[in-house]
Amino acid sequence: MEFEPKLIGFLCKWCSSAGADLAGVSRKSYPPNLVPITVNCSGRIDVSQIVKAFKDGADGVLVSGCHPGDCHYTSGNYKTWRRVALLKHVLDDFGLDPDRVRLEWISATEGEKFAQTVEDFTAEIKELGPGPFRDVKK
Amino acid sequence: MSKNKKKIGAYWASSCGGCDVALLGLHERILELLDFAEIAFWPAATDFKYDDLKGYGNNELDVTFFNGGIRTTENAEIAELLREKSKLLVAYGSCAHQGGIPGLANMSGKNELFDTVYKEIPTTNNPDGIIPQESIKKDGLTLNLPGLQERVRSLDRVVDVDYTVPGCPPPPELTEDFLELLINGELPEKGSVIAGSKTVCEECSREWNKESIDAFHRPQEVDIDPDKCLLDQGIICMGPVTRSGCDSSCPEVNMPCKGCFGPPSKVEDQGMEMLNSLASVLQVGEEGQALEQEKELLSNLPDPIGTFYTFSLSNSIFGGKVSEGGEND
Amino acid sequence: MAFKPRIGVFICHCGENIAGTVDVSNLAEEIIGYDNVSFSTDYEYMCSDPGQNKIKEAIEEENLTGVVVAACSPSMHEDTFRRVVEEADLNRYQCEIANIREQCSWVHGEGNDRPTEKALKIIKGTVEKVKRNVSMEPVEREHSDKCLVIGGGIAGIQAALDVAEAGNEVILVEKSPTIGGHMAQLSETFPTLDCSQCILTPKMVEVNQHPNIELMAYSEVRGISGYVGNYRARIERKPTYVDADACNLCGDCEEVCPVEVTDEFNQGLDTRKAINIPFSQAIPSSYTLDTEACLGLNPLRCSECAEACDADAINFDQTSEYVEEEFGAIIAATGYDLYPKEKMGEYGYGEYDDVIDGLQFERLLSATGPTGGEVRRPSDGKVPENVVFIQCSGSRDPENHNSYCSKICCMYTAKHAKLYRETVPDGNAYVFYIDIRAGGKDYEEFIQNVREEDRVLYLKGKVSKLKKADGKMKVWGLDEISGERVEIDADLVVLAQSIIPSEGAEETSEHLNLNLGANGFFKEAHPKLRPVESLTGGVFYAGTGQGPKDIPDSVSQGSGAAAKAIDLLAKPTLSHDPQVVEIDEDLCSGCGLCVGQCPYDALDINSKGVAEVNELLCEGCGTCASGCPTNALSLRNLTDEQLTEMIHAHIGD
Amino acid sequence: MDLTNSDRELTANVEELSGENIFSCYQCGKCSAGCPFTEEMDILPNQVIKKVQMGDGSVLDSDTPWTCASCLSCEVDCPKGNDVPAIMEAIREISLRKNLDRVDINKLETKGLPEIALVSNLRKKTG
Amino acid sequence: MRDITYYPGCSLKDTAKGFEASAVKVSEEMNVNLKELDRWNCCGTVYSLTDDNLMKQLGPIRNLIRARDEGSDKLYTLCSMCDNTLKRANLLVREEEDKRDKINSFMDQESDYEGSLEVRHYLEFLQDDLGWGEVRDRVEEPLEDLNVASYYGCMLTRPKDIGLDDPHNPTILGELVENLGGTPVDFPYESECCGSYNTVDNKEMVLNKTQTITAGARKSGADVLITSCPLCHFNLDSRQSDLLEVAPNHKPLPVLYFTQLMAVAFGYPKVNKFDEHAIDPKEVLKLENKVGSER
Repeated sequence: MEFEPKLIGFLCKWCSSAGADLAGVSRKSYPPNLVPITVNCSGRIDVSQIVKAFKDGADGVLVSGCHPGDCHYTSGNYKTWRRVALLKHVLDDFGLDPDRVRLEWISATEGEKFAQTVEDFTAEIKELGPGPFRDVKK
Repeated sequence: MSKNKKKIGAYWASSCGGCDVALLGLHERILELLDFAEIAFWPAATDFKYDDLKGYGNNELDVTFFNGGIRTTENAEIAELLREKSKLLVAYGSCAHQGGIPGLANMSGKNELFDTVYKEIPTTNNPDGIIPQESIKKDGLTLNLPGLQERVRSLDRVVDVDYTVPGCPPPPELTEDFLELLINGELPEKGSVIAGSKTVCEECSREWNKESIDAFHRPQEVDIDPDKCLLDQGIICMGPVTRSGCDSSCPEVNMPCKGCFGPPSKVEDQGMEMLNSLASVLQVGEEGQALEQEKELLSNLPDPIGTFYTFSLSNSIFGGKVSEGGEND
Repeated sequence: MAFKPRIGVFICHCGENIAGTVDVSNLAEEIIGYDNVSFSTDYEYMCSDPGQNKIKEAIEEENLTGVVVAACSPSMHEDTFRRVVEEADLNRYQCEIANIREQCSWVHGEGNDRPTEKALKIIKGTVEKVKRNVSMEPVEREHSDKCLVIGGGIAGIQAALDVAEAGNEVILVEKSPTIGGHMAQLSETFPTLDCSQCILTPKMVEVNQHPNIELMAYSEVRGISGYVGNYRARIERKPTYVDADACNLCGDCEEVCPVEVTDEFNQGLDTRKAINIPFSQAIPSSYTLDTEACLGLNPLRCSECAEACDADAINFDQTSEYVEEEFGAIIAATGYDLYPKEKMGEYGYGEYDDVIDGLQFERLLSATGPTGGEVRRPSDGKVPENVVFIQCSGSRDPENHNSYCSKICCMYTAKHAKLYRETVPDGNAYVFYIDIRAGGKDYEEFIQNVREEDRVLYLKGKVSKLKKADGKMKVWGLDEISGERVEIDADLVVLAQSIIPSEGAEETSEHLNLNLGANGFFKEAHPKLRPVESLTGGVFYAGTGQGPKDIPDSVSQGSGAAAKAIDLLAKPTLSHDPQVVEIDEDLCSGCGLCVGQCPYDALDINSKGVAEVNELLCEGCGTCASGCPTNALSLRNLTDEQLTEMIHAHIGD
Repeated sequence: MDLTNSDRELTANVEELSGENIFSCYQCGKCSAGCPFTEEMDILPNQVIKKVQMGDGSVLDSDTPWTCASCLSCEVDCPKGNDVPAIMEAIREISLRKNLDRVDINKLETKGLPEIALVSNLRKKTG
Repeated sequence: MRDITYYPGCSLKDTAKGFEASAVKVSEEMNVNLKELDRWNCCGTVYSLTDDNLMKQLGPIRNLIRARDEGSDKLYTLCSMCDNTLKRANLLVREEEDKRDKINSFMDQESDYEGSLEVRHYLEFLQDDLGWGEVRDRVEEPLEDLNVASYYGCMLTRPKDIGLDDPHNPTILGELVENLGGTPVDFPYESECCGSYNTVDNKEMVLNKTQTITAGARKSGADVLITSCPLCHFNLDSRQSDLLEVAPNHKPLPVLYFTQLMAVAFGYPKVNKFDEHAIDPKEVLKLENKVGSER
C-alpha cells in the first residue's frame, strides 16, 4: 500500500484557517492527509508541540499564519517565525529532516495557496517517506 | 548496630562519581546521620560486594541513593536489584535524574561510540581495531564484561523511582533536606523532586529588563554585568527552564545556568522549551526580516544540543539522535 | 478526576454538502465509542430549528457537559450553536465546532473513505478540546467616564466638543498658549475659500465655554499609566505668569516689554514680545510670558510688564502645577509640523529669505498676518511679480526626504496661487507638480478653476535647483509635457513642504505605548477597518497625527474618534472576551520573558514576583503562553494539554 | 526656455484668434491620443497647447498645426470642451497673417486634384 | 412628386457627378425631386475657425440667405463637406448675436438672416423625413451577400452640435445598407480622417491613411466602402490607385457614394458613372454581366 503521510496543520484562526475555508468555498481539491488544528494565533504554537507531534507519529507538521505585518495580534507570527527557524536548526542536528516542518504565510484570501501548500507538502513528505516515529506504538 | 537505625544504600552507575563525593560533602553532618542510620551498601565508600546486596531481603534497605544513568547492562541489572531491595529509591544527581552529561552520547549510536573511542581518537593506538567484547572465552574460561546499551537512560526510565535529589552534583543542603524529611517522616508525595518548585530565575538576583535578545555571546567573550540578567546580555542561561533549589549558585558567580536540576514540573523537554522561549524574545534587525540574520546569530551558537540539553538529552522527547526510517524508541 | 465529561456530538449533513462526501451516519456510530462521548447523532441541517432543538433536547436528556457540532466553518455558525447551548443552560464555551465542510468534505473527492477518516479525526480532536474547556463569563470592569483629548487643533477641538456634547467630561490639553492649531494660521480654506479663523474661532470659544470641557492650554501630558477605562494621566500646567481671569487684554504689558523675538504664530515672518498673545482671538484669551525670551524672572531683571498692568494680572511667582486625573478614554490629536525647509538643499537649505514654506505664505495672505494680507516678499517687502510654487517639496522623495504623499499640498498650492493671482492680478504664478491629487469633494473643480480662470501655469515636473544669480533667484525646472527645460526668475518661491507628525505623536506614543508607523504617524488598529482606533484599548486618533489630512478629514476623524470614545464611556462596565491568558502562580518564577512578548502590554511582574495578566488588555493570542519557559501561562480553552490531546487524536491510527 | 521673458503675446493672440481659454487645458492628452496624424507631427497636439500656455514661441515653427487636417477628432473628445482645431488654426493664422503662406499655388502640382481639395487646402494654408 | 431644395456644391458638378446623378435617380424613384438651389456659390469648403475673421463665413451664409429667399425652410445637401460648412455657419448666425449683427450689417445687399433655415443632409432626409421603409420598398436588386463598410469620415458627425449621428458610434449608413439588403460590417476606421485637403501638399500622409482605412475595411470583411464626401472619395478611391503604385500588394477596395449603392439596389447601376472611379466596383457588385438588364 502506498505510504500516506500523516500531517498536522496548525492554522491561525484569522488568516490561514480562513484561507483554508476559502479553499473549501472555492472547492479547491487537495489531499486529505493534513488534519487541521485551528489556533488563535500561530504564536500560540510552542515548538515542543511540534516535536511531540513527531513523537506521536506525525510525518510532517505545517504551521501557517498571517503574512508578516498582517498578524491580527501584531507580532505573533514573528515569534513563530523565529521559533520555527531555531527548531529547524536543532531538528537537523537531531537527524530529523527540517523539511518535515513547514512554515507558510497564508492569508484569508489565499484559498488557492492553502490548497497548493497542502498538496505540495503531502507530495514532499511522501517523497521523504515515513517520519522517524511512525508506526511505533507509544 | 541498633535495630532502629535506618539502612542506607548508595550506588554509582554511569556517572563521574561526583555525586558520591557530594554525599561526603555532608561533612561532619554525616556523623550525625550515622546516629540514626547505618550504611548498608555503598561500594565507593565501604567494602560491599554484589552478593552482600543480593543477600538482603526485599525492601530491607530503607533508602538508596542511586547516582548515574543507565548506560550498561550492569547498571540496569543493579538498578533493578536495588529497586527490589530498597523501600525508597532515590535518583541522586543529574545523571540518574535525566541521563546527565553521559546522556549526550545519545547523539551517537553504540557502534559509533566504539569506533570513536577505540579507533578514531588520535591518541589511541589500536592498529588491529580491537573493540571490547561482552564475552570472551579463553583457556576454557569465560570472561564477561557489562554490555554497552544503545542509549543512556535515566533511572526512572528503567525502574520505579521514589524521589529525586537533583543537581550536578546535588548540593549538600538538598541531601540534608531529604534526610531530614525522611527522618521526620515528612516526605512529600512519591515522585517528588527534592528541590524548589519553580525555576532558577526565582532565586536569581539579576534583573531582566524586559528587552529582547539581539545577539548570543559566550561568557568568556564579554564583560558580564553582574546585576543584569545573563540572557539580557546574550549569554544563554538555562535558568528559566531549570528547577530552583540551588540558590542560583552559577548565575550568582557570573556563570550561566547549565540546567543541571532539570526542568520544572510542567516542562517535559527542557531543551525544546528553552529554545522556544529564547526564540520568542529574539530580536534581530527589523521585525520580520530576520531569517538571514538569525542564521548568522546561530553561528554564535555552535552546539545547540550541547547547550540546550547539557543534562537532559536522555530524558528529552526525542531522547537523542533520531534516524529517519530507523528504529527509535 | 471526579468530573466526568459527557460530550454530545452532532453531525450535520448540510444537505449533500457534507453527506455527499463524508459517511455521516458512520461517523455518528464511530464516535459514540470514543472517550467521554455519551451521545451522537446526525441530521440534515443542524443549523435549522429542528436541528437546534435536537441539540437542546440532547443536552437536557443526556445531561451533556459539552457539545461538538461537526458542520461548517466556525466562522459561519459558531455563534449560532453557542447560543443554542446557552438556551439549554450550558455555558457557551462548552460548545465547539468541528469544521468538516470547508476543511474536509468540500475539498476531498467522494468515493473513498479518506474524507470520512479525516472528518472522524477532526471530530475526535474537537471532543478532546471541548471536554477540557472551562466555562467562562465575560470579564467586566468599572471605568472612568472622563475623556482626555491631547492636542487642541481642529481635530482635537471637534473631538472634545463631540464628547462633551454627549455628556462626558473632557480635559483638553494643548501644549501652546492657545488652541486652534495650524488652522488658526491659515488665511482661507480650500475649496470654498472660507476665512479660516472665521469658521474656527466660534468653535474655540465653544470649547472655552462648554461646561463639560476643562481646557488646559500651555499644558503637557507628562505620563500616563493604566489601561482602557482606567487611565491615569499626569498633566503639567506650565506657568503663564498671567492670571487669565484678571487679564483684560489691554495690551499695555506687550507695549512696554523690551524684548522682541521671532513670532512662531507668524512662522518667523515677524517678531513678538516676550509677553504676548499669539493672536487676538486666542483661547484662552490671555497673555503669556515666555520665560525663554524674558530677560529673567529669577532673579527678576525687568518687571516693566507688571508695572504697566493696571489689572495686576501679572504674577512672577507662578510655578508649574501638576494635575492627576483618571480617564476612561484618550483621544490623541497631536497634529503635524512642516518638514523643515532647512533640509531642502536643492531649494537653498532655507537660507534664502524669499524661499518660504506653505504656512509662511498663509501668513502673508492672511489679513491678520505680518503684511496685513498683502503679498510682500520677506527680503525687501516688494510685491513679487513672479511666484514659483513647488509641490511635493520633501514629499514623494524616498531617497532624500519622505516617501509619502502629504495629501493636502496640491490643494493648498492651488489655493495659494489663486489667492496670489487675485491680490496681484499682474503677477505670474507657476506651479511645479508631479501629479495633481485632488480627491476631495469639489477639489478637482477647484484646481481646474485655478488653472482656467486664474491662469496659473502648471508645469509638470520637479524643480532641480534654485540659486541666486545677478540678484535674482533663478529656478530651474522641467515641463514634462512640452519636454522643455524651463528657467524662471522668481521673486518669491513657495515650497509646499511635506507634512510630518508633530513631536506630540512620539511623546504620546511613549506615554501610551502606541505604535508609530515607519513615517512616525500613529499606526491604526487596522488601516482600513479600524482607522481611528489604536491597538491600545480606549485610545483613539484624530487628525494629522495619524497621517496627512485636510480640515474636513481632520474634523471627520475627530468626530469619529469622539464617537468611539463616547461609545466606550457609555458602557456601564467594560466587558472583555474571557479567552485570555491565566497564570499559575505556583509555576511562575517571574523570569519576565513573557512581558516583552505581549503586544498589548497586558503582562507585568507583580510585587509577588510573579507574572500578572490584565485581563482587559489581553487579546488572547496565546503567544506568551507558548513562550513561557515554565508553562506557567496558559491560554484559557487552548491549553498545552488540549493541544497535545488534539494532536494525539489527529495522528490516531 | 526662459519662462520669465516668455512670449505672453503669443498666448494672448492664440486665445483671441481661437476664442478658447488656453489655460482651461489640463493636459490630459486625449486630443493627442485620438489624433490620426501624430506620426506625421513633430510635437503632439497637447504639447502645442502646453507651449502656448507657456508662451513658447517655438510652437510657431512646429509642423503640427499644418499637419492637422481639422478632422475634429480631438474636438469631440476633449473633456474640457476645448476647440483644439481652432487653436491649431489660430497658430496657422498667426503665420499666415505675417504672409508666411504654407503652400505656393504656383508651385503646386494641381493636375487631377478636385476643386474641393484645392480650395480647402488653400483656405487653410494661405493667407 | 415632392420637391426639396438641394444645394449641390462644386464637387457634384465636377468629380462627383455619379454622386449627383445617382441621388437624382433614386430620389425620383421615391417620388422626390431634388430642386437645385437657383443661385448658389461655393460653400467655402472648410469651415473657418478663426474667431476674428468673419469674411470667411460670408460664402456659406449667402447660400443660406438665397435658399430662404427662395421660400425654402430646409436646405438639403449631399456632400458632407458642404453640409458641415453650411450647418456650422448657420449655427454661428443663430447662436452668436454679435457676429450675426456684424455679418448682417456687412451684407447690405441681402436682407438680414438669423439662422431660420434648417440645413439637412440627404441621409437625414432618408431616415427622418422619408423613412427607411420608403427606401426598402424601392429595392429591386437586394444587395445579398454584399459586405459594406460605412465610412463616415469627419464631416458627417463632427462637431457634436451639428453632427447627424453619434460621433463615436454612428449607425445611419449601416441602417441604409441593411435596408438595401446588404450587410454592414464594423470596422475601426469608420470615422478616421482620410487626410482631407492635405492631399494637395502632403500626398504621402494621405496615402498612408488611405491604406490604413481601405485595408482595415478589407480586413473586417468589406467588399465595398461607402461615403458621402467627395474629398474622402478622392482620397480613398483615386489615391488608392496611387497607392497601388507604391504598394503593389495592396488589395484594392471599391469606394462608392452611398447613393450609388442605392442606385444599384434600386436596379439602376448605370447612372452611377462607375467609369469615373479609379477602383472599378462592377465586379464586386456583380454588374458586369448585368449591363444589358439595366432598367
